[in-house]
Amino acid sequence: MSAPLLEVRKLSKSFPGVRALKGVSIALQPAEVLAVIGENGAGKSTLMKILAGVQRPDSGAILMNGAEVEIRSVHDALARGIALIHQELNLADNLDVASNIFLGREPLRGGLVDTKRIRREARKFLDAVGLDVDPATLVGTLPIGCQQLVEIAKALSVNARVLIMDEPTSSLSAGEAEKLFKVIHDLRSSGVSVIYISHRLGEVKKLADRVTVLRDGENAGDLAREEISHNGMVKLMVGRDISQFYPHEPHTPGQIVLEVAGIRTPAHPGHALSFTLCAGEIVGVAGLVGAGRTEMLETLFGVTPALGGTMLVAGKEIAPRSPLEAIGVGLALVPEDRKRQGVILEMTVRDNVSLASLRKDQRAGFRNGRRERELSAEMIGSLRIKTPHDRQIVQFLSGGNQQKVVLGKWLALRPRVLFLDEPTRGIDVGAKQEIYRLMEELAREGVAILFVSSEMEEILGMSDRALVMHEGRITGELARAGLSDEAVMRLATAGEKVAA
Amino acid sequence: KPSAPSGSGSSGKKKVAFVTNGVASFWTIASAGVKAAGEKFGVDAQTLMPAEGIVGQKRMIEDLLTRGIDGIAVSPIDPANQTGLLNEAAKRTKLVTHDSDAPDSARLIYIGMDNYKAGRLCGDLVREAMPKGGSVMIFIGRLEQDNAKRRRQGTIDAILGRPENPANFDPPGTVLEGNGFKILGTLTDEFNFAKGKANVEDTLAKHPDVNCMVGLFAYNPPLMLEVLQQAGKLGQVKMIAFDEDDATLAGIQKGTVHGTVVQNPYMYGFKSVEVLAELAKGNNAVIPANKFIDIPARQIRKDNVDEFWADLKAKTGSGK
Amino acid sequence: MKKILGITALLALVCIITAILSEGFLSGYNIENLARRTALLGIISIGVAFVIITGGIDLSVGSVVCLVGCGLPWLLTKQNWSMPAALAAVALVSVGIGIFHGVIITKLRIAPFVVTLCGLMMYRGIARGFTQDQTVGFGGEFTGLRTLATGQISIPFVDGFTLPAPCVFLLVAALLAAIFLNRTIWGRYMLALGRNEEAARYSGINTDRMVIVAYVICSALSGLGGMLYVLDSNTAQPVDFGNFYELYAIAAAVLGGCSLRGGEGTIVGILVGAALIMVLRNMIMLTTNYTNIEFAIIGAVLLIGVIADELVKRYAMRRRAARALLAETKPS
Amino acid sequence: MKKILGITALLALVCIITAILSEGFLSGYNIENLARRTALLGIISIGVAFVIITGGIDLSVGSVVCLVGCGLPWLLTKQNWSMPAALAAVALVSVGIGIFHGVIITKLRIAPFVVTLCGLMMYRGIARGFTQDQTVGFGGEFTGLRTLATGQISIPFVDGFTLPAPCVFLLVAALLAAIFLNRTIWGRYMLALGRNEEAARYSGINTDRMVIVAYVICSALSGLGGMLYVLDSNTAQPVDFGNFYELYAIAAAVLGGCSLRGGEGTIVGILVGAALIMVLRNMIMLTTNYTNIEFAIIGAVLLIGVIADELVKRYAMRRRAARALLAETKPS
Ligand SMILES: Nc1ncnc2c1ncn2[C@@H]1O[C@H](COP(=O)(O)OP(=O)(O)OP(=O)(O)O)[C@@H](O)[C@H]1O
Ligand SMILES: Nc1ncnc2c1ncn2[C@@H]1O[C@H](COP(=O)(O)OP(=O)(O)OP(=O)(O)O)[C@@H](O)[C@H]1O
Ligand SMILES: [Mg+2]
Ligand SMILES: [Mg+2]
Repeated sequence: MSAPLLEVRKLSKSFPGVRALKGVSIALQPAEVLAVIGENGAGKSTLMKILAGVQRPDSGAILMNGAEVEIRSVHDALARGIALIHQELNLADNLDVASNIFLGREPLRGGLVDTKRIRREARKFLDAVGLDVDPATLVGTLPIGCQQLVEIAKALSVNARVLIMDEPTSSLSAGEAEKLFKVIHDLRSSGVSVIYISHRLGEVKKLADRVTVLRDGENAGDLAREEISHNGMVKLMVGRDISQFYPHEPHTPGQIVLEVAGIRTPAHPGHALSFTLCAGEIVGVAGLVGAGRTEMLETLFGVTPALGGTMLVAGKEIAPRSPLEAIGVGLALVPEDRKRQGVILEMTVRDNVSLASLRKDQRAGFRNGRRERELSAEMIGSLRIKTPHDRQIVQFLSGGNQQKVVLGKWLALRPRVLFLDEPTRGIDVGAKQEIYRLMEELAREGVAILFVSSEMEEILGMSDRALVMHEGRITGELARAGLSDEAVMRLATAGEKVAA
Repeated sequence: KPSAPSGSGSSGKKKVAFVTNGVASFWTIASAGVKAAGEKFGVDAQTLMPAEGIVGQKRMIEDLLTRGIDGIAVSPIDPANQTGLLNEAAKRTKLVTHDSDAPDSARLIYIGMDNYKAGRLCGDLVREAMPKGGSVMIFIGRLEQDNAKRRRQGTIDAILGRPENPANFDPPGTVLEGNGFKILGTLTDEFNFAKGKANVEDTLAKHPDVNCMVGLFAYNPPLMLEVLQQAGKLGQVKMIAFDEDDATLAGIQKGTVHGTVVQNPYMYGFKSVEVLAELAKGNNAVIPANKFIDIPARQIRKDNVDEFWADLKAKTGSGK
Repeated sequence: MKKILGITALLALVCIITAILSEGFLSGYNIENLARRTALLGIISIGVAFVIITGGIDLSVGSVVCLVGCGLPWLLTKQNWSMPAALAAVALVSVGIGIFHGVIITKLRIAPFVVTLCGLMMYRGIARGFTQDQTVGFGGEFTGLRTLATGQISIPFVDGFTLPAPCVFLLVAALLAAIFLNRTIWGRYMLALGRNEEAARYSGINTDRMVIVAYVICSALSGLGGMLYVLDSNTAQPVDFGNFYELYAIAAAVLGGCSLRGGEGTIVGILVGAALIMVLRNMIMLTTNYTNIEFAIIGAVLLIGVIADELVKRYAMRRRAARALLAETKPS
Repeated sequence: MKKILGITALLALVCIITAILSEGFLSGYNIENLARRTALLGIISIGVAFVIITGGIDLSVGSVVCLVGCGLPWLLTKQNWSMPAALAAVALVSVGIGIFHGVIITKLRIAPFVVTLCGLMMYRGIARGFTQDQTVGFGGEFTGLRTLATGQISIPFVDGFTLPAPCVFLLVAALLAAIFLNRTIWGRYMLALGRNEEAARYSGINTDRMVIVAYVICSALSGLGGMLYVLDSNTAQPVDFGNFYELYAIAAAVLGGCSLRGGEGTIVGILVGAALIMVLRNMIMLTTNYTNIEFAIIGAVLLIGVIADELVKRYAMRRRAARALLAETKPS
């Protein structure tokens, strides 16, 4: 066998206090889709950033076609044909789509940027990812899902030999994801190698020619195409079997605790939203990206007040105009964007967990320090948050544990209704399962749970009932018995043909 | 009240302006003279105080020319270097200087006094207060403007018993000795009162045995009195002042200030407007051959302070 | 309090050097002066620190000092208002300015820099307007009121040094500020929203109200500072009273460990920062004859201070990382 | 250019009102003065705009103006340097300051506000130091050099108005700046990194270098401005030459549509902003006797301007939403 296209040997990288990579090796063959998987904090993104020239390794070697190379900067990496789609969106939203696609690689004409050519060429790449927007549109005006596609188009425009995708589908739903899979297939056929990172094991199974598993910054094992199976991957990732992935048991719904009638959100004022939610019930909300699910939760939670309609919580009418008011009647929201809206990264676990309860536990405006300590100890225990102590800065926790901190913050208030927006986004299988287990426990205790998810399996696995949204409308409601892949997709696209 | 003059002639009255070199209480007295003369000679007279130094003064003069002014009296901040601006103004209107002269420019006349001479008067007061000599610290707002420089130099030269030499300049950081006196230095505060006060305090800390303090800008003596009082050294440290702040005059009455040298800002304003009014009427006879109207400085001591203060109050109408 | 160790060491160093170079430095008289100046700067610095902690900035401090500093004597001596009325008026104006800033910043979402820059221009302009650019002062009157700034409180068993009255204000303000920031829920809210306003809002914090409160504290303390400054100097000139004080105050806060990114700051640090600035100026006055380069020196010390702080932090982090690595590789 | 429509309308309004109230306003002499003042402010505003566009701030502009404004005549008249040597020296110093700021900000990651605040103190302090606080000027000499600021260029077919020389500098600077910002890759990079530095870095852009370039442009234009200011006034006082110019420059940039959040700004807008400030001051001088409230008025206009801009934006957004609602509810 000839030398691999790209090879990493014994790569190590430390950050202050963390050894992210401890001698990791991978090899990538030409025209291959290699999936790299692992728990949160396993070092996947760090490894990819090193390959893309964003970070420098402490030790180890990188070889291309058998020859050792040094990748000093992003520029270097691009010159060698390595492009990376980052885990988080990285676009300048004050520039247009075309400018973003060619940012850093603008074609010149007479020393000046050739805008016409940029726009013309951008069209090609937008078509390839199936995004039908004018290349002159400002990126800031596009919804997140479209921005993710712009990001992919940008990576394609590099004409890379190695294309790395770090969780490209975390904010995409089935339709867009399918398009992406097709792009990946085409790339492979044309000889491009792809490194694909995802926590959605279903995708991995579908796409990958080979799987490399990382655990705690080390190689945990490889799986060849024919060895790839859900359980096999999970076992390598977490070092044990996780049987019965979705711990769901049907609940008998109690009394109605939330009744929404004709609520209109500012993003989609044209559609009135109505549904009910009962105590002890888990209701999933499915839909494509941009279907307006986040908007709905934010409106119910008072972040973007409703433009009309009524909302009853335990029979009492309320119209929350701020999260503060929503919290007052027993609502809680675990938001979609953990880092921006969920935790305060620079503060400690204890301070984050107690943040929402300060008001309740105050003594004449003063904080109750003892109560804060009790609370954080309780949450760390009951949610099994992995942290050395409750004074740890949240930034240094893994994504899953950060998510648990957010959950802890809300559980401390003992909410009646818990809204979860993409609760497992970017979270590894182990943590996912713990969150599912928690949802189950809470439902059993009588909390009403409404959770938004773009992962079909999760919707199917966890809901007692599911609402499906499309372009700001609730297009249907499916009881557990009627829940199926096809039924959800049909409602999510409102009868439009699913792109596949 | 003249609210929106738009060029000369709309109200029939001639318009003249009195431009100062900065914003200070000293100029408030001058503006009383400006007003009085404006009424007496039937002209629209306005006082303008630039808050932004040379660039601001230039802008003000240019805009006055745009307004179509019949005469400008100005106290140039840096006469040697503002000749161009002054000549430009002299081309477009009647221009006189006050307080600080620009002899090389095309100004028609200078109204004021010689700051160097006034400084010497101040120095004489120091020698009078301390016949046996001693250590002296000088406080001043800034040293950059011409009149301040000359005033300080006159004071120093008189204390040290040097012959008259207005062109001389001793750097502010050097200690000067002679004639039984030791001049410890000159401290500036850039019109920052808190700093002006701190300067006096720090002087007491650094030189606990300082014998005499001289405040050369109108607001310096009051700040010095403030500090000396708080330190319990009123009367112990001799104080010589410049200008006629109320606190200064009260200090002279009480004997805590030995004396002050007063210019006559009221007359600067009054005379300037008078001359400009006459010039505007076409009467060029107001300009003497030497192109100088002297408004001499005076020394005020305990013996003549009451009379001076009463007169001042009457002129500025601040007696109430 | 590791964050303020460096700056405290620097303060100590400057003090020691000055004490060696100048006998007068340690005299009771000089220390009283320093204490009073530090108190005045400290009061406005604490105010500005609250705004900085919430992630904002207030450039109008100096102009509020000017407005109150000129307004109080103007009301008392020119308008003949009674003392309680005049004090109430300046207090109301100060608080009103804070509310004004806070509301525009939170409700209209205009950058604090821009809003308070406009304030910087407006309040001084207003003060110059109503005083007609004339110096205002108390003359020989209002000596009782002036004791608030000029009074000296003798301390039992200590000779040769009496505590200047503004220090009492500073100590009370600092104590209240420290308790507020560290022990009350509002203080915690401010720290939280300074780090991440969105997350704070999602956690049920009325972030707008907290921001407004921070600007009110800042303006109120600026007003208090302006009052004390004018009571101390006895006279104020609207054109330049308080000029650039916002920059000193911000410098003191930054020296004292406040980060302009928000969410960080200790009250003690701010006091140390204010003291450092004042001692530096004092040092230059007492030991040299060149006071005109004072600013150059303060600027340079401030810059060297923050650079050293940054480098020390990096070094410490690298050391910690190395130690952690060592611990990990060693067989346990 | 919808963003600068409001401010341009405001400028037109102020011009019309002033023209009605004062005959002199439209005279060639006044327009020349206005053009020259706008040019001087415009030059430093363009510089500061580059820094603002990259998401930074430069508070040292006024002090650089002072340093160069005092340094040039000092070198020429006190140190008797040759003209090329003196010009090269001030140019080098200006550029050097920009590099200094940029390097500290990017490599040591210290907030631009802090770094340039220190610069504000230091450069003025240095100027005061070497001039010994003395006014410096050209006397009657260097008339050739002074033509750069005082020269008048007659325009064919236009009588009664000649173009002040600084306007040529401004036009050249504005043209180059506009091309640089909108048509070159570096300009692109600055816009991109101003909004999202990480995105720019991940796209292979050397963001540190771009930031340094922005600070160099700013300091260089400040130095050019300082030179023209002193050539125009013929004399400079180190204590207050250029005081607060950074605030005017930032105000002009903000009025002209630069957002302090970075990534936004048009060169034309900045010129309009600078002109507005200068016309406002001119208006107050020409039509009233109350020049001391000038600042209050500028501050108020600036604030009203940004508030109006914000409200108009919101209104437009709400209208768009309403239209969308209509379209959505209408059966298709
Ligand atoms: N810039 C950084 N500074 C400090 N620590 C870092 C930094 N980047 C990553 N880390 C740490 O390095 C470890 C590996 O992080 P990395 O982002 O590579 O994980 P990952 O496998 O991509 O996880 P996820 O699935 O959550 O994306 C984690 O412990 C993380 O906290
Ligand atoms: N800041 C915004 N400004 C304008 N429109 C927005 C904004 N955010 C979202 N939208 C629009 O609102 C719609 C709903 O977006 P939202 O993020 O709520 O969708 P979602 O169903 O939650 O999708 P996701 O799966 O990404 O969470 C989208 O069509 C989007 O275009
Ligand atoms: Mg990752
Ligand atoms: Mg969403």
